[in-house]
Amino acid sequence: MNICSLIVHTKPAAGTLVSKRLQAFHGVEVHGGSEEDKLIVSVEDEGESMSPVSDTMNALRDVEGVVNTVLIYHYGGEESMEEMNREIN
Amino acid sequence: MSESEKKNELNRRQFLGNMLKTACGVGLVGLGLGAYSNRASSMPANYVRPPGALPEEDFLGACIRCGLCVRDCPYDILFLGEVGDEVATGTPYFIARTGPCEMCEDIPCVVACPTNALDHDLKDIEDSRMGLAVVIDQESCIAFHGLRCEVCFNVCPIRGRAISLDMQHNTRSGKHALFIPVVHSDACTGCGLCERACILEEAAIKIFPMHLAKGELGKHYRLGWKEKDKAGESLVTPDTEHRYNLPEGVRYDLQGEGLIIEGEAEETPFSSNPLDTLNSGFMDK
Amino acid sequence: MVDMTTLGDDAIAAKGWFKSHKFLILRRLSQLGILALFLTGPWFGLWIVKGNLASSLTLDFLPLTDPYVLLQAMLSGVVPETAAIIGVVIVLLFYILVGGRVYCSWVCPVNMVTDLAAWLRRKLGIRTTSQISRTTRYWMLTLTLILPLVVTGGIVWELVNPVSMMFRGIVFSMGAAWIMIAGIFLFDLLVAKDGWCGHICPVGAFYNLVGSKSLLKVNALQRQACNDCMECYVVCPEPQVIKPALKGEKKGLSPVILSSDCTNCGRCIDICAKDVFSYGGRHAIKIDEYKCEGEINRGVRV
Amino acid sequence: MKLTRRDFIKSNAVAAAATVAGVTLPVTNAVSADADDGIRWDKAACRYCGTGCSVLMGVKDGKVVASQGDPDAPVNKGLNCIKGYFLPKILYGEDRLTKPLLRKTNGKYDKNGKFEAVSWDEAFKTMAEKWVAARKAKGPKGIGMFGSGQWTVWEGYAASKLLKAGFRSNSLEPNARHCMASAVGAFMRGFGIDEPMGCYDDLEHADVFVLWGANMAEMHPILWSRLTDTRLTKPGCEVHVLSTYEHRCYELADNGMVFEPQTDLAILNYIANYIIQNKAYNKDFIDKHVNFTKTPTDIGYGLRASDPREKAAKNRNKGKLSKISFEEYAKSVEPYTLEHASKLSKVPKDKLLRLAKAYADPNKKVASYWTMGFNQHTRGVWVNGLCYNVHLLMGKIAEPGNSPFSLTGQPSACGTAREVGTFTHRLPADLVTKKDAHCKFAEKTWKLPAGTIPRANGKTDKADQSDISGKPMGKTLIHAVAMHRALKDGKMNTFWVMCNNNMQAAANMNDESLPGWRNPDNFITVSDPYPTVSAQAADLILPTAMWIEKEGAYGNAERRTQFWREQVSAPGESKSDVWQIMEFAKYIKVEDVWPADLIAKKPEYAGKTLYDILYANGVVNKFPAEQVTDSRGNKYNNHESADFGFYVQKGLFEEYRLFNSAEGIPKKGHEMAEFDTYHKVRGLRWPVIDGKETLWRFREGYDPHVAKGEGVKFYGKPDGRANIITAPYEPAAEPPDKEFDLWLCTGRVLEHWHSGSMTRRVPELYRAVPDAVIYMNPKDAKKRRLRNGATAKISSRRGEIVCKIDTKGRNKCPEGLVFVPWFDAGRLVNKLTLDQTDPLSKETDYKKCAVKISRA
Repeated sequence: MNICSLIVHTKPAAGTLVSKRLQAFHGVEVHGGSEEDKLIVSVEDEGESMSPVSDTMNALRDVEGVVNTVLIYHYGGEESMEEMNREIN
Repeated sequence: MSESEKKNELNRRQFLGNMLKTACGVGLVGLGLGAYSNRASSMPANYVRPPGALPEEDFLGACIRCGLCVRDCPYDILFLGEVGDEVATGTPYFIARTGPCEMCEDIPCVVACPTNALDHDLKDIEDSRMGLAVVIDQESCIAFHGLRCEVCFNVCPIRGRAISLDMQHNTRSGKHALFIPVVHSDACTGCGLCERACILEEAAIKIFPMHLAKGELGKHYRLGWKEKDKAGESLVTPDTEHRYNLPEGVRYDLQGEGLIIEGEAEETPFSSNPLDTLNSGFMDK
Repeated sequence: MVDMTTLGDDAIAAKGWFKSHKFLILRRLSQLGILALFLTGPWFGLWIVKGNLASSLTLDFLPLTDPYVLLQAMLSGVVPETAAIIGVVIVLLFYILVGGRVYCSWVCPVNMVTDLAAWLRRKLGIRTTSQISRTTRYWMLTLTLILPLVVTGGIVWELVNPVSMMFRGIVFSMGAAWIMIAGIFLFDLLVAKDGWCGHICPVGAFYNLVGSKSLLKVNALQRQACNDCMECYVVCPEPQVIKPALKGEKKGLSPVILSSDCTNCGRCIDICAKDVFSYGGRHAIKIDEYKCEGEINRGVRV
Repeated sequence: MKLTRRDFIKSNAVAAAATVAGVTLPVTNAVSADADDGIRWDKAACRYCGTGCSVLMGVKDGKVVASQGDPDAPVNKGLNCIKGYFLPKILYGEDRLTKPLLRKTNGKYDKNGKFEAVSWDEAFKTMAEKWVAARKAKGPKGIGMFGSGQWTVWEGYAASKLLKAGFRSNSLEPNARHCMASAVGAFMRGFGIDEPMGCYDDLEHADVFVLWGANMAEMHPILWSRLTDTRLTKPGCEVHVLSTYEHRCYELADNGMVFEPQTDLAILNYIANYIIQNKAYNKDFIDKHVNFTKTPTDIGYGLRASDPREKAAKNRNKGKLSKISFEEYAKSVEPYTLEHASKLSKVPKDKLLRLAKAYADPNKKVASYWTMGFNQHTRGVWVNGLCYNVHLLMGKIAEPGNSPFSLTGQPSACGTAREVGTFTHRLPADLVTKKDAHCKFAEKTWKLPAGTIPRANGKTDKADQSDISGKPMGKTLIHAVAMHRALKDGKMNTFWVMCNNNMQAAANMNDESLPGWRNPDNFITVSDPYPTVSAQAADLILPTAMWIEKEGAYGNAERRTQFWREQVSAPGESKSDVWQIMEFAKYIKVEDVWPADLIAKKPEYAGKTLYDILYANGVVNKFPAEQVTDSRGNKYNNHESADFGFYVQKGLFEEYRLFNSAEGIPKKGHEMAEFDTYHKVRGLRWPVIDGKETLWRFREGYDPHVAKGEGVKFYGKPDGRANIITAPYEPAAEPPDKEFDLWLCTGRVLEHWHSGSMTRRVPELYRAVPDAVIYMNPKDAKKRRLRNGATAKISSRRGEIVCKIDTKGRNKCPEGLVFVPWFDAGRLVNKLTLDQTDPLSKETDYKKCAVKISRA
């Protein structure tokens, strides 16, 4: 179980467009920032290894309109999916 | 040394020892008290002193905790600090959200104070400065979203002066106005009527002690236009007349509108309404 | 040793129950009555006295102000209002006349608590007591008067003063003040006999000084009748004051209890089956007929 | 709130990235996103004023848990006023009534008994017995129903049928009589058709706004924010405000004027005079589109006939217009010079001149707005008309920005009271009981025997209408204030008050309302969700499903009809007003209220109940009950359909449309779209023809009723011309004198609506404005040794109340006048007011009576 957040810098005024392209990836969500051309993106996988997330992140860099991606936060836990989806409040 | 001398010596020692013990004990109590007093004199931000209260340090010295102000408040809004409260034990305060100062014209709480902890020089309640209202949360305040609330403005006893409404264009709806409440520290007494009246779950306008509520401009800096107003003229020699290279029909107003292309706004010196001309009353002049 | 189980029986036998509790009852009536005067307002809307012992206004006319609190305030730099000054003068005159520690036994609500503790001590036979000097209170008094001068935050003592706290607690709201009161009770019960009022309380110490030349005094004019039952020593909160008057005849000491530690509580009068004690003027017997032992009894230890 | 560990980590991750990037996120975190899970949103028209804001109500588990302004609504664009902000809370006051309550002693009805819970069956049986008896004994005016501009459209329609067709009584009035009757009167006299020609878009198009006795800042908060925005953003825009005291609108006013009560008549005549003197009037427009008329003067004050002021009136209650020439009109306004108007009104000359110039400037578009200052006026019809005069003289009417606009105070004063016609003299869609032909049309539409509906004069085809009482029908009209007088006099014995709080609202409570209601001969029913002052004074209380607890429709001040679905169920046994009306009809046998000769004309009605005749008539019950579903598939209850077995609201509305939208109707111009359409839109402004709304009426291009080439046509009048009606200044009924030395004006505040029965149950609103106060000039207060916050006794010739003085508050009164709001059930200001009315519109004047104030 990995959850990462990234800042994706896009070409000027391409925020909205890129944001649409990113959403197409499995496990990727865009949370805002398209006006500033700095997208706040979360990437998550459901596997135990790191590779799918890092694969996704690499793939994001190649998306048209993306200038750069910066990893801000990474959470990698051993929990099972049930554990992760249990309500905590 | 004789037996009795020995005994006396022992007694003296015992006496001195005891005295030292007592002095140390009392000293410790003193230190504890001092420390406690420091903590106890830092009031929570939402506790407000009654009108005319001296600056907090002086107030704590002057207030003898008699509660006469509490008794003479006709609206029963004042409380005395209790042990364990974060306000000095026995000193009066009110909480604006639940019971604000109703601003009695005769200020009975001040009159009741036997020690001037509530300053008897306060004669006009509008001169009191219990704290300062602050529109603390512009994200929650519904007026900032264009809803017609203005309850704080409506209940403010220093009508129009302590809280005014700044009317602005609502760019989102495009055709409504925003009525933004603005607090003016030169008039706000900090009575807290606005905080009580605020209709939000948690008030967006709150009374804070002055030192928390106010910013302070750098001591060196003056606002130029205010200084000019004060002086009634420019602080340095006014400019000599400016002249410009301009095409026909174009003027330049240095202090005002800048470039003026004549004939754009007014084509004739006459009002569009002939009545204005007819009724201009030239005969009176 | 006095038998605690029969304490006071002789007096009751000799004078009847009521007479042997007369001043105790009167004191309770006084303490509760003063509270009642303050409480008719908040409870029934009948405003007789407003405020509390620190400062009050009776019938919207008579101001009374506690000199000790006001002194602390003044030391922190306050110039009081006229009403407060008038109030202090009245209060000071009163206590100078009747004895400063009359405040402790007839007015102060804490007295009821410490009396209860003392009574329980006797009933339960608790004898342990720690050695605290009776002078501690003067140290405390000095401390409380220095603190406003040196500490920011003014009348520091009033943050914790259990005396004002208890009265204010009853008249306004108690809050956590009961913990302080309970603390005093347990202190008096388990740690030191008459620990608070007789040893530590700076309020008492202050009034002690105020009333050092007071006119109203208890005397042992009938000291010849004393049968050495010792019960007066047991019930007296400041027993060191009795001995010079009661047993000082041989030394030529006055039968008047001259020590200002005496609270004029009258328990000795009540408990004495032989009517040795009575209230009287300071000059009931010409003092100069006797050798004074020293009026404030400084340094006298039990 | 549901939050999984995964959501939590993710929202942390996102927040971290956003912080680093310096980006503000929309509400993205998992916590807030999840909180709104499972909420069903649906639209409704706001419950309060006539602005007609649209709101979205969020329902979860059968309860309204969330609300928002409707961002797609053209009126309010997602905004609300503070009352709208708290809309959900009005449904959930702790003291909702849930059972019918009847005054009883020892198990039997007793006028002086205590309220006890009864079944609906017992309630209606008791009521039916009283109603039938009163109808038989006292004739058509022996019973009365007092409805509301807060009724939904079909509730008003069902009530109109029950009273006019069922009980054969014109004793039906809405509380709009206290509110809009003067406006209606002026529309009918001036234009022959009710309701404003403009719409709210005038707020963006006008250059000059003039407020006549309207405190829009507080009473129409969202419209005021539109007006303010135009003032802020449009160069040259100016705002003129006139009132008898300074209120919140003066904060924006470029030209604020405080005038002596009643002198608005003189000011308007001065403006007309100024326009004529300066020849600024639009001659072309006048020639083509205007007739000049005059109205009888010295018409009294609508008091009881025994009052000396009525005896002194030369032309009591008269209003018949007679034609005059332009010159005669000009002469009639000639005395109203600037000096005269200024002297009467106490408004400085320069201010009046500035106002007159604004109207007279042909290049400035002027919108005039008014509400109760004009309508609650003993010369209300006149003063409404005088304002139209000014607009008509200039031709500044019926086009964007040029708009005389009468605002309404209730959510459906237009939609229900006026359009459906729940007044004593009216039938649906502007038809009137005065006209035999109109009644005959209604009878045909309702499948009734000819002569069923009581005519105003009791005659059909010039013959007396027969009546169940055995006597001829006689005159049948009775207006709201007269109803209370009739109750007091014992002439009316049963009275049903629905959806309003008339005991608190009606003037002169001590002398008229309360003695009338508590008259031992009378049986008073009050339908209300809450124990109001009216409920306390009633004999039978019926618990009511309110607002979105039923499917409903309101019509706002700009002719916009808005629908909503039943979104939550009413508590306990509460039932909607329409259910109560139709269910009660089941308890009335036609033989009990119709004479035999009438039944003989329709023998198939013999033995039937009024319910069978009025609602199970093949038209109203035409649409079978269906599952109400929105476009997203959400399902809604409809308790009325479930109980009656057909789609009640649709049936009633479609039958109502036979009056305003069918072929061959007597009065065109009120066309509405089909029932189902309204559930799909945020309201439509009528006339709706071919699915198209009408923004400005009477103007070619905007109004489909105006043919090409006609330009402007006031088609409500047979000749297509509007009336300019001259009327002079006449003094008020009860000006201050030596003893009662102050004018009393009553009204509202922003935070509370009307009698406060809803808003005072919202803790936050109650906290904001707990009690009514006396707004007073500080000098007046000082004279009486009173100061701000002091408690004072305010008394009139009729009663007294005790209030606190406010000399610093939002309303700044001139010396000699005080203002007291009427929302406070604890301080009933209508104990003081005089039951004076406009003799023409019969609308009460709550704005002017004499009081005195002393220390309490």
